[in-house]
Amino acid sequence: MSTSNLTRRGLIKNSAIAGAGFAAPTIFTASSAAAYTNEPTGGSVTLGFNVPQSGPYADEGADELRAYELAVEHLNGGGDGGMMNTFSSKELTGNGILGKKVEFVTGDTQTKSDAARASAKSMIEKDGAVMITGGSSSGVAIAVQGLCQEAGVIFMAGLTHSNDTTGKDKKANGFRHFFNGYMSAAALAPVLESLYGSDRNAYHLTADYTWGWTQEESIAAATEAMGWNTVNKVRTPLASTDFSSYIAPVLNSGADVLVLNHYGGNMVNSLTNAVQFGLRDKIVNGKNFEIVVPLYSRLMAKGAGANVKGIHGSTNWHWSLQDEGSKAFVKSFGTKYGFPPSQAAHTVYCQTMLYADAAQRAGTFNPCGIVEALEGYEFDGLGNGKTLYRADDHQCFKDVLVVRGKENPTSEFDLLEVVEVTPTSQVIYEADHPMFAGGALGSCNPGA
Amino acid sequence: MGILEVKNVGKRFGGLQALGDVNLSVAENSVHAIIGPNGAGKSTLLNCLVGKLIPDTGSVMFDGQSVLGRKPFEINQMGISRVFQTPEIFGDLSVLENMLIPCFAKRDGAFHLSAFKNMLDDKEIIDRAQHMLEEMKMADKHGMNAASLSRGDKRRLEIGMCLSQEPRLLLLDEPTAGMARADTNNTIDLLKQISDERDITIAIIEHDMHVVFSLAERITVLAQGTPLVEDTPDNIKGHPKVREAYLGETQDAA
Amino acid sequence: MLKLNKRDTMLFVIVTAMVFLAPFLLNPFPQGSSMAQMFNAGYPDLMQRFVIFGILVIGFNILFGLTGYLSFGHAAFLGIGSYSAVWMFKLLSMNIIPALILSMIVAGIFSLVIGYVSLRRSGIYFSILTLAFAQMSYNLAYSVLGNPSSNYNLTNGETGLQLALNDPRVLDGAAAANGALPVTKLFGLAMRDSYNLNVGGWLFTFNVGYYVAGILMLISFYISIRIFRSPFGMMLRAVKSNQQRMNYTGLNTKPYTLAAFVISGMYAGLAGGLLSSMDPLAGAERMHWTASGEIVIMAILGGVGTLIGPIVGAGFNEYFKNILSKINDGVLHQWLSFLPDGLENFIVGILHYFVGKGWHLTLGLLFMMVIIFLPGGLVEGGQRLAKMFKRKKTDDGSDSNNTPAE
Amino acid sequence: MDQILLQILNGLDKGSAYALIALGLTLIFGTLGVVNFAHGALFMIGAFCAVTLQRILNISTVTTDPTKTDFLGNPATIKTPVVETWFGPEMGASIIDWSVPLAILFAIPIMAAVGFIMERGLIKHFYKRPHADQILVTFGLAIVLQEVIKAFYGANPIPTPAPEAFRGSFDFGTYLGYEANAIIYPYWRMVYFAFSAVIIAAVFAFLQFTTFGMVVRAGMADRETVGLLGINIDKRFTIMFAIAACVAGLAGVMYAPINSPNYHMGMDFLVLSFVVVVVGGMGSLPGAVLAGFMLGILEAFASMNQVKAIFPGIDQIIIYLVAIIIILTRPRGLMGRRGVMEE
Repeated sequence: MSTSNLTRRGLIKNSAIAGAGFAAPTIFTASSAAAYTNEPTGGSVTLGFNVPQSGPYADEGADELRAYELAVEHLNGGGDGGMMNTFSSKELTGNGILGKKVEFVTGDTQTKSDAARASAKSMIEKDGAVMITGGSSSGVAIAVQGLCQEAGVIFMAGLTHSNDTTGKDKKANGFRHFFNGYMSAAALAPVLESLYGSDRNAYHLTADYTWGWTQEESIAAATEAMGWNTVNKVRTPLASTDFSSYIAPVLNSGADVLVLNHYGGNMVNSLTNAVQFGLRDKIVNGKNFEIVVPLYSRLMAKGAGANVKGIHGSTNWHWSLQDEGSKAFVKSFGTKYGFPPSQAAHTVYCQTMLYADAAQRAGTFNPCGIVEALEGYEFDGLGNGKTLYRADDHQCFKDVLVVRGKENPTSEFDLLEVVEVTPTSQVIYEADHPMFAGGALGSCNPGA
Repeated sequence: MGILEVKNVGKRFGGLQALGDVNLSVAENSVHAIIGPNGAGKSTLLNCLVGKLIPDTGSVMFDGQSVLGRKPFEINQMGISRVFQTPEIFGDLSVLENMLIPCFAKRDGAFHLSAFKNMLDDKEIIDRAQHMLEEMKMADKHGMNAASLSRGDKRRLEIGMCLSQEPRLLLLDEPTAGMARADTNNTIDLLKQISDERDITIAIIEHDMHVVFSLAERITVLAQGTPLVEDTPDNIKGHPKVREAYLGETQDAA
Repeated sequence: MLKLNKRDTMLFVIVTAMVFLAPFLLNPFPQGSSMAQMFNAGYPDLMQRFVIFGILVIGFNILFGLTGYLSFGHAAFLGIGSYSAVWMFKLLSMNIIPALILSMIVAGIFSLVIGYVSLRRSGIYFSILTLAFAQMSYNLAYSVLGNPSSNYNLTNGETGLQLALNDPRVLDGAAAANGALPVTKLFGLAMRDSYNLNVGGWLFTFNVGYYVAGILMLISFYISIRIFRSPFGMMLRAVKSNQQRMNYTGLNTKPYTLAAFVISGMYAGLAGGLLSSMDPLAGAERMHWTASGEIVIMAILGGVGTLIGPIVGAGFNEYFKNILSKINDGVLHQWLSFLPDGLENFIVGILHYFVGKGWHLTLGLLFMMVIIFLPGGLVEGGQRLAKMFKRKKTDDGSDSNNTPAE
Repeated sequence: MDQILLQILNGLDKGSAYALIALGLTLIFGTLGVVNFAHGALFMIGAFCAVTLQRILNISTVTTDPTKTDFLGNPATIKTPVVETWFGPEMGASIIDWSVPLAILFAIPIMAAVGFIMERGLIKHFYKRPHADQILVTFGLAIVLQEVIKAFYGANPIPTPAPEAFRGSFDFGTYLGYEANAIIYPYWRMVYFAFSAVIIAAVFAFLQFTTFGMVVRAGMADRETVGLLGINIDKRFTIMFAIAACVAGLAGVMYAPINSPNYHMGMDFLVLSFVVVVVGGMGSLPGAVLAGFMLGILEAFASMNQVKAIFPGIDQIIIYLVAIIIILTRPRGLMGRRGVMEE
């Protein structure tokens, strides 16, 4: 790179903008004249990419960052344009957003709500970010979404799967492109029924924290609705590394299906342990014992190695999808980095594009304008087919993929195969569904 | 009736009878030495007096009150101060601070939450500590780190700290162990001066006969956990039993 | 002045000046320059962290620095203080005063109980006991006590305890009209309000919350100086130096150490309460054992047992944590753009491992360096530097009069 | 009853991991007087030895297969591991399959070298420093080591499967008269248990029956005297440290198939293993082993549904609760000596 902001011109420019004197009390803003928090005044606009760079989800965070950089490149007119070319809206032209060059700052959430908020705050207070995006866990997403609502910037959630993000903790300034526990369960249940029948006994192991609980509630409700019996629901400490003492009693409990409501390191370990115990070779109640992992992530599945083979779950997006959007994205990402993107990368790329497009259509970076542009917005061409951002809760509704660990992978990325694409109509729910009740969206907050 | 009355004290460690049946009476304002060969139970006895050990049998009365079952700091507050074999001082603190602590302990008791008083504003205590430092001829060293003092100075500081509490009974555990002759003699002189000038009872456990015979008014000889004999130094010197059990080998040193 | 001696008064005045002028001192680079983007620290959140963690470590230093008892579970009190404050915001009022008072009281009660039990042992046994209590608190806060569907949801688990529109808030009455969450305030002053001052290319931010926390830190610092200089403080140092002698000098060490433990627990509670006051969300990670370890690290970095050390250590740690984690390859390229391309890429390739996602590595290395070469922490480093300069100027450097605890 | 037997098996297995780590930790503490917070990192490095060997064995020659395409539509590449070219496909495949047991041989020199460098380069200079400094500098080292591993291997867990022959599980229940599937236990975990028993026995035998071990034991009891005897205790300490590093490393190697190694697995084990050492009594080898098994079994029992129904969340805190009770009732842990680490 050969440009530097430390040039004379930069200094002159800066001092030309600045006037001396006290401004009125403001919240998070750099100038009282602004109509909303961090209104971009120069030739550029700053986005904040807040991803886990340390901690167990660091690799997912790194993949998110790659996708963000790719998205910024495309927005600024670099590269092959990726999904900008397949996106149903044609507002974006590779000329930044609203003619402003897109710049970005990065931060580390550490997958801790405290640290994530601190990092987001520094982006808002110091770097003047108008939009915060990213993250790899629901606790972080909910915490940062709350912050953005108060600060008056837009939050485009990254990987967050808990019902609460757009349920009881939903916020007007926050949007989620990822699916959720309920949708996973709704998509999985019919597939499970056709595979394993409706006379099954399920045993749940659940990570003992917010996401685990909503995931367990959703999948238990969906499977019970089709006739399965829930034998037991066991909570496992988040810090567990060895799940043997939770898995050992499963076989003897009369259950013939084990549902692992685990994610990340928990999922890798519990699945590895379950396969070690030979659960999948057993016959219980005259049926083959089966394991289900409701939320799959390819990056994490890699950690479990061969243990994922033949195990069903759901995922937001997979690189092997053959629609135009997915193909364009995989090509663009793969060419730049040499390997296919993860679902986390896809999600955050879409979120960046959707934000940019909304700003372009609204003609402003004002959060209220963006919210208006995104609410009830229907689009296509970003993978997953036709998609709706519902106005009532800012949840995205799109097709959900049911996947299975591949028996004969052809490469190290080829771990999952799509079994079924469950259409939106099967996974959509009423905005006041009891699993999502208890919160209020509120109204958009532009800050200043 | 002495200020310290030890009656039928016994202490057992597993299979070892460390103290048999010890009876001891230390008269007020006297200097009383306890001697005996290694392993005779001197240290065990001392630890029973200060609350570090609790004897299995018997009683220990100080000034008419039992010390048994009390913690070391409570026994100290009753008026017993102890000087250790290797000087136990506050190495990280200055000499003056070392002296201030017992002064506070004497005036304010075992615990006093005075978190907002400035230590140096407490004239009464400061004066007392400085006075004691002068008496110990250490006033010029008040700002030094106690750990950097010489062995002899550390000993003097420790004795000074004990004295600043105005104890009724001062217990010394081999106060000259490992000292050079000159330092030993200084310590003897200091102890003599203390016992002459103050209303204080001194009980001393010692190996070095030179020290014992220069200081003690009465001597108890301990052997294998039981008192062999108790008498004046002159009588002890000539006592056949003592000669046989103990002095025989060490007479030269005396 | 203030019943402090001359040197302490000087120190206190310097720290006071630094706290009040921090918005200037921390923003040395003009707004918009690439240096400012990374190195300026004068934004409210980080400034608040400086002083709040300052309070926390000042308190920890009263325990560890004076008595030598190494608590490896101090973060528990920080977390307990945070939760108490948020509960106060939820139930009573958005005014931070009742919240801070409650957080200190609750942290005080917890530290009394935990301290009473843990102080029955010393050395590493004490450390492990405090660690065990803190980990129990963390695990329970994360799971059993944080389940929204249970009857005893005290902590809201992973998401963290946060405000909601339908909280009772007995004193404040109904929520704000526009459906936004109310903000924490000190009577009429909202914690997140800021005054911005533009001078030339520079932007200086004066944040209400920062000054409130800063003044509380100055009070805490003042109290800590008084404790250091009091007979009580001397007794605590005596505990560290020689417990045997303490006991045989008629002093009961237990209440002294317990008092120090409770005081430092209340400091942690205050810090936790302030964290919640600045940003009303309390997460369980604040209580994790690595958070406790971080407190120890800050104390050691600054200089254990010194007055100013905790503030230096907390500032150093928070600064580097925030700055390093935000540097990415793009920023590196921008800085090094004056170099020839090949060299630039090479250096960026190396630095890549030490910034952004590698910030833990850099902090770990810095921390090891300090422990290995500066056992007295950064304060010792400063003293050595000062001595070097002194020696250069004048040849008499005989500073034998050893006053304790700078 | 079958439930209890099952949890005892689980407990023994967890316990053997705890015991192995704690054994090395207490060996270092007992001989060198150093509290090593980087011990968990040694365990982690051991596990990554297994990962590394697996990667080395998978080094491949790459050829392109024009008939297939990869995800970008380019010709697909076919990788043939070099070992398969050298030893023939079958032999090569089974070498790769057995990479974890082979990694034991691979790990011993590496761990010994790591231990040697750590002791000579860092720990040596901290013998005379306060325990707090030792804890903190090794804590810093642990952070640095795990970050270095993360920089090379990423943050995600890496699967390192056991050899084919040891996958699956054994049905104890049918032998003991219970119905089938009542008590099943994975083969590899049994291997792990046996392996740790062998290592523990070897360490004890080494200390008991060799001259070297006798000197070290004497050093554990009274360091100064042994030094005065003119025995070069420094050299022996270095060797002891290397041995302790090997013990931790081997525990890590064999643990790799149980849970896929990740860079923070050391920190996950660190606090637990410290609790184990303290509960066992600082510096006591049998104490560490006893406490390891005891805590492992208690943890297994606490995670039983029947127990959790009575005390919700008990499995989250059981270890700490037990540690607190033991430290309070037995001041020096189960088998600790007087006066160690109390000042």
